[in-house]
Amino acid sequence: MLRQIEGSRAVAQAVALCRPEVICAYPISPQTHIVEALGEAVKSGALSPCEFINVESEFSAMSVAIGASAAGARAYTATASQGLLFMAEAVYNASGLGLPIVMTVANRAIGAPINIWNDHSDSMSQRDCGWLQLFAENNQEALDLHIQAFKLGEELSMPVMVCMDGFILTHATERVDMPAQPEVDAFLPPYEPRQVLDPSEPVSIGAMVGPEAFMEVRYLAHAKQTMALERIPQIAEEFARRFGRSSGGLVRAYRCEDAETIVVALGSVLGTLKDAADELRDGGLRVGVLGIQSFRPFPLAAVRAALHGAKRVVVLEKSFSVGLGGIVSTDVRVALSGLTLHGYTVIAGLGGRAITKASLVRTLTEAIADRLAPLTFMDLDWRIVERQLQREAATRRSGPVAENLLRDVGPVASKVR
Amino acid sequence: MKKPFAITLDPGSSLANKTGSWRTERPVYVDRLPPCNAQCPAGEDIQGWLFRAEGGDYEAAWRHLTRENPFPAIMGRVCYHSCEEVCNRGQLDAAVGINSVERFLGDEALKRGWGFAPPATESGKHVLVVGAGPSGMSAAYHLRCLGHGVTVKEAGPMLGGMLRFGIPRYRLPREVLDGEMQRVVDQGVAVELNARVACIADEMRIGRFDAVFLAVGAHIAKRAYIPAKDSARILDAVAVLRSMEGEEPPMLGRRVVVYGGGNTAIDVARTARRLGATEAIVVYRRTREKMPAHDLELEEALQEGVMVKWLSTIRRAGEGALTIEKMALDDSGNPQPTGEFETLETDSLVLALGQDVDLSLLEGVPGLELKDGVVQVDPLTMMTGHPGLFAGGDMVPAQRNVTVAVGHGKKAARCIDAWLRGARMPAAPKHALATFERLNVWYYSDAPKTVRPQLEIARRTSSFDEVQGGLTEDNALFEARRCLSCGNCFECDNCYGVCPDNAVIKLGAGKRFAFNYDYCKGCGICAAECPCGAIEMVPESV
Amino acid sequence: MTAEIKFYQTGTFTVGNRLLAPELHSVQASIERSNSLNSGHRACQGCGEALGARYAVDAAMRATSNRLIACNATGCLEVFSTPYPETSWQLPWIHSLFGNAAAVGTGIAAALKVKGKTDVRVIAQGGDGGTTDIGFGCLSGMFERNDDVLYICYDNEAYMNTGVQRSSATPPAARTATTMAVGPRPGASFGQGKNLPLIAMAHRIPYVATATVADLHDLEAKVDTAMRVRGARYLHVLVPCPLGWGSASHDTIRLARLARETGLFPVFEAEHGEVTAVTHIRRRVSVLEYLRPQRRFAHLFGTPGHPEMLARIQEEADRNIRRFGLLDASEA
Amino acid sequence: MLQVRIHGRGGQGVVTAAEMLSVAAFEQGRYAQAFPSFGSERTGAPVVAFCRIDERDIRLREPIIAPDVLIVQDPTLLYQVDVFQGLKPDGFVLINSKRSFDELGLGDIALRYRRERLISLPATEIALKHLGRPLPNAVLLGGFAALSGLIRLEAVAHAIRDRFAGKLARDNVAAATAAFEYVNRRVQELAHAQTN
Repeated sequence: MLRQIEGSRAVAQAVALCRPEVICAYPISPQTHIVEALGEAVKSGALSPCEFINVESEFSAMSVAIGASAAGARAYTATASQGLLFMAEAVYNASGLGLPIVMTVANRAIGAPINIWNDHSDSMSQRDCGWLQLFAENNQEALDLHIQAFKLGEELSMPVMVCMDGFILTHATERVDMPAQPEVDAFLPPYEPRQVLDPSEPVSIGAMVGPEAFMEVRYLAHAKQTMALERIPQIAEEFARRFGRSSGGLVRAYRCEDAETIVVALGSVLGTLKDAADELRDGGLRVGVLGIQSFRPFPLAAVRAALHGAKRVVVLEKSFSVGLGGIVSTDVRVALSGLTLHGYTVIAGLGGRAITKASLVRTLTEAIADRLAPLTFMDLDWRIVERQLQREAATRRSGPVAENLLRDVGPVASKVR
Repeated sequence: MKKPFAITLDPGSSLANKTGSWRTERPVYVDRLPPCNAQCPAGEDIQGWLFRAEGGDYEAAWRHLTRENPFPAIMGRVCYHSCEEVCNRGQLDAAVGINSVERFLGDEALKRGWGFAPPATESGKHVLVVGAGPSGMSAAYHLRCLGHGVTVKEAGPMLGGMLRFGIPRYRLPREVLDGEMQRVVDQGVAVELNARVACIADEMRIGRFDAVFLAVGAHIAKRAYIPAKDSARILDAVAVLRSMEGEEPPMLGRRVVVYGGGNTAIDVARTARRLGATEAIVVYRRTREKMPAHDLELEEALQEGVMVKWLSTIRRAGEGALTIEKMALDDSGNPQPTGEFETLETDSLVLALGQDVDLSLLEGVPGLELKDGVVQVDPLTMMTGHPGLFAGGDMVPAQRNVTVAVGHGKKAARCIDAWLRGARMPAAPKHALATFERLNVWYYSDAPKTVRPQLEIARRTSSFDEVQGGLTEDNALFEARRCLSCGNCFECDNCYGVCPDNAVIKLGAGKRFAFNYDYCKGCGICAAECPCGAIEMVPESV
Repeated sequence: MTAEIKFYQTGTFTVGNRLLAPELHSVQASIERSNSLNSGHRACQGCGEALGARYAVDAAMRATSNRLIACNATGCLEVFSTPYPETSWQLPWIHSLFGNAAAVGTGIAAALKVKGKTDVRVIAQGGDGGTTDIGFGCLSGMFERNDDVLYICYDNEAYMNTGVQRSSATPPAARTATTMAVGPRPGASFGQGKNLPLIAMAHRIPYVATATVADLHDLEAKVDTAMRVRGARYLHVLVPCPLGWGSASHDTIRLARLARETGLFPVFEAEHGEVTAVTHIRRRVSVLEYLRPQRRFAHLFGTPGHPEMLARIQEEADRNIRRFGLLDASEA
Repeated sequence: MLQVRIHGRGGQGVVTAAEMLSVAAFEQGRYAQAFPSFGSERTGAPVVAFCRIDERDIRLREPIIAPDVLIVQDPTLLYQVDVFQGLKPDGFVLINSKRSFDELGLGDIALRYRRERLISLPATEIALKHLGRPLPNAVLLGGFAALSGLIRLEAVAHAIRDRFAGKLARDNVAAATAAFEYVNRRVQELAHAQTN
């Protein structure tokens, strides 16, 4: 059924359709609307049976989910940014124990300086935690990916993160096709745990494992993600068959056939990118866009297959490995090892910096002309940066960076963006 | 359920890990000798019968007790129970009332008419016992239990010896005495009364006895020279007490003086009060501390109005009056004359200066050694210098009291048995003593001693009713349970409970416990927390 | 006559209570003891925690007729009980992290509730570090939500698993690897540390109790009481640690007993924030008797020693005795 | 594609207005995308919300830089924020005020645009009249429907009912209708003025 609703509410409804049995809620922007809506659903009885628990921290949220999942319940929580970092220890634990928890990450920057706006630093920080990481391009996909995530995670007994851009998607009201309960029930069977705390069959879960077996445990986790590389497209296919639209999968190519330049990106920016690509193509430039839906497991083969024909690859990321550069770029490079084509990394939209079509067109045009620096920070205000660098060179006590910059930027309220 | 590798483990699998290998010391269950048992002259297993008594099975307790001593009812009255002086519980609150429980059991037995089974097999040997006192009758009992034929020859008209002629009935009612003596006789012991043995040598030859146990006691009153007018009325204690068993009681008068410091002196004084003497005065040359009489008895005597003149000797006995000289202790604690004199009015003077043994029957027995008026015996076997001739009780060198005598009887009987079988009496292996330090007394509840009811003074001085009452069943049970079971496991489950490694195996009621050395790490908590000190930590040999 | 007798410890510890009726002589009399924490675990010799945990969990198992799930914080108990490939646990058990045992318990309880398995109950357990320090937030949250979990803290007064470092349960003057016995004020500082049972009571949860391994039957009874209640419950058990306390392995129970008899560790029960019962001191002893056998306090003794610190510890004990009324009316 | 930018202050329902507008468009079978100027602004602070309306799926995610329609919920913003930034020359402007553009001191700015597309509407007064509360957002949507002719009043009414319930919904619809008529009149007056 078509609805015009806010992304957070759309996701909340999708999660509710998956019949979660335990939901842990702790507020942090921009994820909050999702658990608010779920809390409402549980209170009203619309979602039942379900335990909605207001925990005292994200660390506790993930821990409660761990306990619930280990006891055989379908568990869900949502977080973002600092919250994800605060629960990091438990995040690793959930995957280490192989508990198929599903968690929405409403992607947001990480401080300091504190910043509530969108980029991918938070989920990227958990890149290696052993969770599957799926990225949504729009609210429809965010909604669909949650339904697929429960199925995928529970089959493999691995936890899944569904990443959606904070505010840009979570707070955007747009059209979504909301499936009906029977459809979802037919697609997603009840949770059948691989291991469960049950007095009638007692087991010890979470034993201490020494050097004699730890590597094997880790390898097996990797093996599962490798299996996921097969299951993700299959599940996306089945989903498409049942629900009549394609969502998820490993990667999605837009106008990549015959493309000389392909832009690789994750999340909501893909939309703007596609518009930009259309514009460039109208100008006769052969540009395509490759969206990565599954960042973990990283689909090396699929990415290579999509890119090997191109002349140049631009990886556009909303994350940044300080001291190195691109994070996604690094993975893409692994996928392309052996191939010789121009590669550019464009860091954009950190901390919510608007990514405009105009800037994209300009940047890509430079890339196509191979005038772009290998590592480019789109729309970076060099004036401010240089002024601060001078300041630091001049005086030892140059003061707090963020505050200095704000002074240089001037009153924000007078700007529309 | 395909469980995740290494993350998820099957229950209880750690049993594969034998932590016993960590041990440097291992706990071992031991049995130790409780001080009461060690102390008992009759060698009773006091802790053993108390343990059975606490269960409420009094007959079992009684049978356990009488394996060592056939006279619990008598013991419960006349034994000075030195066992209670060494009882570890004494250091906690008050010693367990062993003596009163023993008496309770003895009385129960008499009341219920429990008896001794005759021996399963007869040995065909025949032993003569001379003297039907506590020692002789104890010997007779044990010999009979061992299957030997026994003949007891008693000079007196009744069984009991000094129990009858030396101990007043207010301390030992005669029905009790008769009851326990008769029980031994009923076991198949031949008794000849008024059968004085003049010459033991002849007796052995004529009676063709395989062995003899002599226990004639010490019945001859010691005399002391006291210048006296003929009119002075002077009697001896043995005679006085013996005549109490006859038809008419002795004439002592209203004012009686008893000369001596032993239990007999006290007995006579207390008897005199009961015979109507308004004044009964004991004259003793030393101080109370030095008095050989049992303090308990002295206490009772004083309660009954008996008076004592300490540090006094009798110099002269005149008509109705005595001359007393005050004494003073010298540095070595011996009394010395002071030259101070006083006069003491009295109707009669009773001499209680101790007794001698009548050794006349021993003349002409080769190898026999007499010393200080008593017969010398091998303390291990109770055998005299003459093979097959054993002796015990007051006629051998030892403390003269009923319990010692009973103990001699038992010991002699067992040695006679061994001797008859041509064996040597194996020295019973003695466990180390269960000292107070080895106990963990925390676990024992505070439980004050049960005091036995006492006959009120008025009736004590006017009648020969028994002074010391018995315990009710409740009290007896309670008293028995106050036992700490020093040195011997009583299955409190403590070791089973406190082991951090579950390495103690409970074998079930009455079977105690075993250690599972596969898992015992040797921490020693079980030993430290064992209340009765029945676990010992011994180093592992490496 | 028998009415006058006070029975201080009965049950397993009927020791010396032969004065009791035979059926009361022992509760461990069953030869088939369940041993939820099985032999073969790797705890140190004389480990108080191993002992306390076995009793607590066994009691909880009995109270729930074995319909029980346990979760465990990181720490000695977790490490010595489940080194791959072996586990000593005979019930469903999970270890997640150091600081989240209470939250994991909440999650399990929630799952059981939503699945209608209300007969299955949950206990969460941890050491003093996992409870009073790193796990404090999750614990307080579990209390505040009144989740149906019994949390048991095995308090050995320091981080023993990592080699004896100070925790907020480490008593004043005690030497640990991070509060060394050097300087003018050796050992842990006075005026620091937190009293978790009282903090738990401040949450007004249905049941809070303390116990020691010196009275295991009391411990069992409290677990049993706790399991009869729904909602958040807290049990704080003092478990001496020979390694960390520098005491003889065979003194574990004796020291726990002395901790109570000195008044340093009050044993009590509280319901909805109100103290409802205290275990009276049987034979009051000076704190010196408790401190002397422990090397972690050795620096307080000898010459010159620290008599002033000993006096402060004694004051602490006396304060507890007043505050909780630890003496019998007769003795007080 | 029609791009609408709404200016206001935190607490005035600016975001709600954008969302309702998108719902109204959705009602008419259009694709719509509403989103706030993601911020941590608190009540009273200047805020902006956006709404895109199109016949086809909307992929663009950038903020609206060159709006076709400008709705200003709070005239005091005119002197703090460059609300006209990027407004298309033939764009529509709807300002919540009972004063005219000239009275608001926007005379010369007005010259840069088509006069008949610049309307000031006393939305707060209308809101107070119908709701008893100064909530101008739904009212302005009614005005927008009249001004742009891109959205039918019924669709706006539906969006209002979709968002609010019962009396509040009824009153808002009434207020929006009143605004719709008011703006219609003004537009005709202005058209006249121009033809003359």
